Amino acid sequence: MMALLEVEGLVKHFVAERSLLGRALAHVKAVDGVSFSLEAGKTLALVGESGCGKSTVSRLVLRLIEPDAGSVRFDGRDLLSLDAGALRAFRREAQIIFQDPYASLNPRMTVGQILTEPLALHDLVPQAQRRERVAELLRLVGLEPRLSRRYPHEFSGGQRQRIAIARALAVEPKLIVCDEPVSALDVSIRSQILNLLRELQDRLGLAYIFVSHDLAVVKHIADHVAVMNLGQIVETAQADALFAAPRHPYSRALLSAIPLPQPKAKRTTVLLEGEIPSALNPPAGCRFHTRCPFVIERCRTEAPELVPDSAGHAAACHRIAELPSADAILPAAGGFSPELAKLVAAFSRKTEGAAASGVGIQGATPTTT
Amino acid sequence: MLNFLARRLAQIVPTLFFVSVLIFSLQQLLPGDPALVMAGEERDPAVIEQIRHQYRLDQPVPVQYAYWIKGVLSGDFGESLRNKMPVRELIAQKLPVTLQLGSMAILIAFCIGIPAGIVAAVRKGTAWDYGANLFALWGISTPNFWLGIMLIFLFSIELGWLPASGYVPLTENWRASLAATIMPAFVLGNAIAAILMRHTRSAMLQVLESDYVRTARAKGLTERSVILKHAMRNALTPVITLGALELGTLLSGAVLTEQIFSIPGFGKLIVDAVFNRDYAVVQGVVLVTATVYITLNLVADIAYILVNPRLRG
Amino acid sequence: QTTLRIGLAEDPDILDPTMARTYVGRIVFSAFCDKLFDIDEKLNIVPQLALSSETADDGKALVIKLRPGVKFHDGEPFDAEAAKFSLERHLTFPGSFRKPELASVDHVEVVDPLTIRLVLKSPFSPLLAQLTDRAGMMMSPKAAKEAGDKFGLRPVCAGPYKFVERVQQDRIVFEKFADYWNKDNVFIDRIVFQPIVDATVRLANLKSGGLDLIERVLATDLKEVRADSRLKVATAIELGYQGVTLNIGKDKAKGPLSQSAKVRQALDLAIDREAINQVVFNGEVQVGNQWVNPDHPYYQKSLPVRPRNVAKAKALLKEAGVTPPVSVDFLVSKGAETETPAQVIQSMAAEAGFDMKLRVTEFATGLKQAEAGDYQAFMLAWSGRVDPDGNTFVFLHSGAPQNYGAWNNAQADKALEDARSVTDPAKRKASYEALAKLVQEEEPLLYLYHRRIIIAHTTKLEGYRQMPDGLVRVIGLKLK
Amino acid sequence: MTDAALTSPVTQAHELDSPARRARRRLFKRKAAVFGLIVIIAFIALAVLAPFVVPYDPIATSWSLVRKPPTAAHWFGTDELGRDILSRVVYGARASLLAGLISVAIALGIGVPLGLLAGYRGGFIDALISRITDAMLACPFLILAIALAAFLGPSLGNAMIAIGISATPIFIRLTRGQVLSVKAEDYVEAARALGNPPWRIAFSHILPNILPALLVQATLSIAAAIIAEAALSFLGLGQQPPAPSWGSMLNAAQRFLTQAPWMAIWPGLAIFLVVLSLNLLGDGLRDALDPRQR
Amino acid sequence: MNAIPLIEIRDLRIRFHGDDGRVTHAVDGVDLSVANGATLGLVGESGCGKSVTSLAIMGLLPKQSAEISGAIRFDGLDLLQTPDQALRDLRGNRLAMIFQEPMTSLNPSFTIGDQIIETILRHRGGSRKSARERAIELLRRVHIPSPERRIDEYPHKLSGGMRQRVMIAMALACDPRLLIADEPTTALDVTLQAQILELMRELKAASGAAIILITHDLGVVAEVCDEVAVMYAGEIVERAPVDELFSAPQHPYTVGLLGSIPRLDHRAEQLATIEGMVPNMAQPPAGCRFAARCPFVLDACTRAPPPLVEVSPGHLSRCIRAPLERLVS
Ligand SMILES: Nc1ncnc2c1ncn2[C@@H]1O[C@H](COP(=O)(O)OP(=O)(O)OP(=O)(O)O)[C@@H](O)[C@H]1O
Ligand SMILES: Nc1ncnc2c1ncn2[C@@H]1O[C@H](COP(=O)(O)OP(=O)(O)OP(=O)(O)O)[C@@H](O)[C@H]1O
Ligand SMILES: [Mg+2]
Ligand SMILES: [Mg+2]
Repeated sequence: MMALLEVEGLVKHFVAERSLLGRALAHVKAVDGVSFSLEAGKTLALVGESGCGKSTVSRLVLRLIEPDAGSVRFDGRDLLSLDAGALRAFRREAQIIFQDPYASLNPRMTVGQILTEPLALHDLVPQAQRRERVAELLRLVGLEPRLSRRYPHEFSGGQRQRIAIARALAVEPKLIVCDEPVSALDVSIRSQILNLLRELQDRLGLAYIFVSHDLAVVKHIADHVAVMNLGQIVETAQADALFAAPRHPYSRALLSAIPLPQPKAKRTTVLLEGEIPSALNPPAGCRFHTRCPFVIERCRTEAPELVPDSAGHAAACHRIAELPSADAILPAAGGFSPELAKLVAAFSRKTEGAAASGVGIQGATPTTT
Repeated sequence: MLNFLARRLAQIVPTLFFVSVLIFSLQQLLPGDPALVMAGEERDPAVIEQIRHQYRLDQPVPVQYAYWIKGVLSGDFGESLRNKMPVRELIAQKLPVTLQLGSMAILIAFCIGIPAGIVAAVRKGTAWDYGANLFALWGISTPNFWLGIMLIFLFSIELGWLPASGYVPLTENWRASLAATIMPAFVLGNAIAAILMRHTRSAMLQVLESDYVRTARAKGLTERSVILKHAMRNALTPVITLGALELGTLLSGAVLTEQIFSIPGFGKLIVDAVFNRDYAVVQGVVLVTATVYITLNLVADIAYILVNPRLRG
Repeated sequence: QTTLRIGLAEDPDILDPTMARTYVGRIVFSAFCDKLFDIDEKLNIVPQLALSSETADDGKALVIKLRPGVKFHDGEPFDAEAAKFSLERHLTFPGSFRKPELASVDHVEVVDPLTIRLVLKSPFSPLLAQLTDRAGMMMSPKAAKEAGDKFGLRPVCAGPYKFVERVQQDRIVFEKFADYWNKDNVFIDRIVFQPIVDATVRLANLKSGGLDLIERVLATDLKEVRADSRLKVATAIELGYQGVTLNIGKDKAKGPLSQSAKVRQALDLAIDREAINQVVFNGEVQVGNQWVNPDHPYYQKSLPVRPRNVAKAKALLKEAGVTPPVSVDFLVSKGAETETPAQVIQSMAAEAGFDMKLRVTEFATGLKQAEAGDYQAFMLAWSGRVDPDGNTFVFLHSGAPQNYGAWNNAQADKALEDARSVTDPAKRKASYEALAKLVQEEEPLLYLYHRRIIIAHTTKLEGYRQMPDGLVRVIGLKLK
Repeated sequence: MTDAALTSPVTQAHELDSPARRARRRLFKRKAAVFGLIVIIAFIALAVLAPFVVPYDPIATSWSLVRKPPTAAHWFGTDELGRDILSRVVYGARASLLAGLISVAIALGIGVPLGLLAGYRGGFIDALISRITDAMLACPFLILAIALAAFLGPSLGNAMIAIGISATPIFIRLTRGQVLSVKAEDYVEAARALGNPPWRIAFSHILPNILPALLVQATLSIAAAIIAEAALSFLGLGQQPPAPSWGSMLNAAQRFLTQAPWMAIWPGLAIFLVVLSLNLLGDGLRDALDPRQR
Repeated sequence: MNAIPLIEIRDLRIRFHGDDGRVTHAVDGVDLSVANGATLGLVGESGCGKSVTSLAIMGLLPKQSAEISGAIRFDGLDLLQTPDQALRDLRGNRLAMIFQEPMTSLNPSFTIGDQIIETILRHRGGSRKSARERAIELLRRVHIPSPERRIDEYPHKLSGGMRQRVMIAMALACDPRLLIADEPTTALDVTLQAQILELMRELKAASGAAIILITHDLGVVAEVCDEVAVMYAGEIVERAPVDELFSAPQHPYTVGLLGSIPRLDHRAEQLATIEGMVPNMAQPPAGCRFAARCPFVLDACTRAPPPLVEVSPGHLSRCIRAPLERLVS
């Protein structure tokens, strides 16, 4: 099966300082040789710390900013060769949802206006039926159509994120890039959005690039994971494989640092020491070496390659073979006590049953072709 | 930082070029004939023709511009049509006056505007706030000439405290000099004070909401040091750069104010020159004013960077 | 040390007698630059640096005897050579504004060290009067040669005070000249001239003691000044006039005003000069209908001011065959002194059927438009000259530089020329009478009134007398 | 940022009104703004209905009534030509309000698009516009206005154009600065991702969000423009006599400040009231146009 | 617990009066207590009143708009009755607070040294030099590398994690008895969060101060707290020792919260969701505030506000259906 999206050797260096005559003096190497591919209907998660270049990759994939090198192929077309008109047409096929639901909706447009805009721009729906389509979109994301006259600030964070999703869905895209769509949301709302995203994927066959720094969320939603550090992918694998046995020391540190909602869980937390290097001056060799507990001399000079094994699990580390096993990082078993599991199940069942208040997605017909 | 400075300095050149072109073309558009104006009551055609020729007024505009810019580049701003003074000397005579008046006006503006703005912000929604706002709007809506004459009536004629007009150089007698310039400086500063007050108020309101002010309170600092140290430092830096932008207003205001108070500064010089079509003077003065204005804005930007550790790099 | 501080209404232009153009400059000159002749209160020409003068019988030469023992401020002696130099400089210096005034002079001869002879191209009776003004000012040849066209920056003359410094638009400072020929009558050590444009502020300065004397007090302030016991007022009626030039020859639109003298007469009759005087000037100006004021020796008493007569004005309009309202483009230079009377005229003329559309322009623009003939009526003020020729020739002679209305009348031209060529006052007066009649019929220029020169000074200043030319003479002044 | 919506009553019927009606309601909730609005409307009404409300012809002179203090017949007194000051203040509102509003409209009309262009496009165009703006800002406002007004010829209309053009660079600069900060917002990027062409982003996504800052500057500029008209007519470049403007009335009054102070008081008061009201209204509008306010 | 509480909050009620005359009941009858050396976790949805409660303890709520009633007893002193001056002496001294936003909570115009020294000088006096030494010592304690050098740096030069450590150092400057940490790690990456949490554990062990840790991350609570209070819409809905809360929650809201967190240790197909919205705090509902979103709701729930009852020793719940195990067995 051909991949929907193929990204090859993407590079983006932002100019951090310019000389008098406009010549660049220093660059932020925000993205430095990133490659991955994504099949239709699947989810690829990009994880990593703040500033490692996740958002930049997201924008590059949609060509919201121009890459310095590399290629992006979408559905077999080379995105970078599209002219302005074709690019605008491409915007029908791929969309983006941002982290901050407060900032990503124009505060001076009503929800109705926000949702009508893509319909009008691409002339997707005749004028007369746009209202109906807006109502349909709102129902699709679990909001009541009568709310279309409201302004974004009159909604809760979760509802706003739903509006953003509805806006993305309005053009009936094949791919949605979700740039930390739930990081700003409360726990209880976060699960609504995650469930919604999954349901939409099942129904509409969407592919997601899901950016997050929360590995628990990633584990819940992703088919495939790529761990980024300082503009590069250091490990990529099937989600299950990665969580079962993270290979790269950085991935291990990330996984081990997630606080578990389980008092007195037994595990080893890898505390990273050392300075976090800046993307302005990434260190030579392996970019993680300043903080790596397993650093050896070679790491300081030679950059490791991202080598996949037969299962497609790839990690860029010189010492993979020598590292201790990753078993203690995640507690072996755990989860809810049986009573609690039942309670939670009851809670979920009941709320779904009670969802007739317009929050579910029943009644919405899939419109994606 | 250095780089920023260099870039800003490099921008000055094209800006000044545009200034010179702008002012040159504007005055070419002006109706009226400099030679005719210069003649005053004595309008003999032959003499007027002779003057035209002498000052190259009979040449095409680009040629005139070329001559002028050539002179400027070699430090020669030409001479006044009206009284044959070299423009450079005229400027040298008036610049200190305007600078003195201007700095006093700014000082007054800051002394009134900033405390008023701070009080209005700290006491938001109280009578203090309304009072400060009313004062600001009054300052903006009062024409300079009107306020000036009122002051003269009050302080010179009724009370006899201050001279009604005229100027004494600082170097001659600083007391007399201050006495002579305090009223015009107040008139000029008043309007700017109003604008500064509004800027200060909104900057201060914003800063008072900020997390670090909350932190300062959480440390148990007194309200006084929270406001005067933690909040003010951050609120005032943008106000300073905004204040520098208002310097343009200052010169516009100076035009009429200097007239009222007979202060021999740039404002009076330039208006008279415009009305007398004394081209060389207009060009020279505007160019110098523009340079001063741009430099002061640059200084304000640098100051902003200096007091702003984030930008200091 | 005593200092006399004088408030001027404008900043003077260049202080070079050859190049100076402004009225206000003449006030300053009178403090430091003596002339060959001067005038007295009755407008008689009296010698100053000259001792006497004699016109040749054919009127083509003027011999002037010079005062002995006079020194310039730089110590150079004033003699026939210096006088010749000064006159020639006026005549030939590039950009000289005196050239037209001395146009009749062919050349100057030195007769002896204290006598010069001006040889004329043709007889020119106003010449002596010209020499009472800037054309008669004497400059130190040494200083003038050295300074060239920058002489005005540090003028060196032979007046009672000598130049110390000038700060443009701020002050001009003079100090007593120790070797002045008439030094016994000079009592004040220094004089400072300060331009203060705003009349209200000028007066305020006088009241607050910042100035000792101010010129051009507003007529409307006069009551207040008179009421102030610390102030004194000196007034005179000016030599000049305020009038409205009507565009006859250059009216591009060819309105009724330019086509028919009857319409112009109607406009004249519509104006109540006395009302303007009362409303705008508190009754302080003198209404008039000629280029000199009614008290002037050359005023034609046979042609008095006609009273307002709206009915007749309307009838004249009807006769002229125009249907009211007659629209008139009325060009007025900026300034309360012109704008307010213009509005009054507008309002009066409306009653007779004129629709005067005011167009107030700043000075330079107005000047240009007046010159180009881009108006139908033009409010004009003339500061006046000692000889009536200076108030008439350039305005009324066809083709003269300031004949903005392009009035072209052969009889008038002749009258003007005649008045120039004879010296006998009676004959001249007759020529001017002919001219005045023509002007009253044709109305190229409506003479309205003669402003009052109002000088106010503190009571500390003694011995001030006002001459009709409006200048401030400093000889004999004392400060208590 | 806490979610305001969580505490806002979402079910109240009136919140589902049209945006314009809600903005109006927000405006009317603010007493100061309502005061400003009433005063402005009153002045505009006076200006429009001037011929029907004034007791006298504003240019009718009366030689017997020169500079008379306020009386029952002439509430505001008379001026130096015996004209009724009340009538002139009312008619003067026409000139002064027009001078303020039209010149600022001109400045906005030119400045905002140029600022949007400079801020949104960046690059050479930005540099060019910015340098020219700097150059204009560096020339004193009044000098520019004087030169332009003198060039165009003295009339109220030309004075408005001159003031408007001279006030333009401030709006270019302000707009540009605001655009630069709004441009980085997520919702602008989202609009781009949706396939909006640049001009649409500039006008329908960025412009509405920078409106508040422009509004505040505009109200201040109207004040400045009314004063500038006064200054221009002081110099003979504004309203032509005998038609009144508040500025020219103040100028005429200047010579009679001691003898006839009422000549200055009324036009001065009118300017102050209008400027005050405009600013109050501007502040109110800024809030009312912001849907986030309640 | 049996020890005398260091701080005890009784029936705290806080209302905000808006400009438009609206009244928001941000906190409605909160009772809390923390003993010396204990860590209390305060969790709940955004806007439920966690921060307002802590600001009330610090006396930092805006005087014009906030109306406070109830009692906050700290070391025998009722903070709500304490005059401003005395309260200022307590703040930063025996009462300290760390805020959520490390990026904006430090004044950008002063060096971090200045800001710490200022606190020391304010409460401890002494010479600037000794204060500086103490500041360096504090920075070292929070594991800032080469504190002698860092002390003269401006906040913008430091990373988020470092700034948060500076905030902690500042809070510890005068050895507070009570430390309130309002979401100290929310803005940080997981690896940094792990470092800060480790630091807090260390400090608690070293100084014995009481800590109130505000968060909405149950994982954080599980890692560092002894006792947990769950807030919902201005009320405490459940209070329990940490183990009990995670193993046997007694309020449906807590159940929902636990069920809605994606977990690393097992993968659920569907996460639990809590549908609906937080009630409008300007008009709080008459009965249980969670009733509208509760799957176990009964008619009785909407009639009267349920009391906070002790379900098992030390475990309180504001649910009339507690113990909840009954519902599923
Ligand atoms: N427009 C830009 N100009 C200059 N530098 C940029 C720009 N955008 C991003 N960067 C830099 O590029 C790097 C990567 O940024 P990016 O936003 O992609 O990170 P991220 O992984 O999304 O981080 P976060 O988790 O904080 O969102 C950072 O160092 C950032 O400062
Ligand atoms: N100064 C204030 N004026 C008016 N209302 C306020 C004020 N501060 C807080 N509130 C309101 O009080 C309620 C509780 O806010 P609080 O900040 O305590 O929430 P929180 O639980 O800390 O939420 P978060 O997790 O988002 O920080 C909110 O509804 C908020 O809108
Ligand atoms: Mg990002
Ligand atoms: Mg909070």
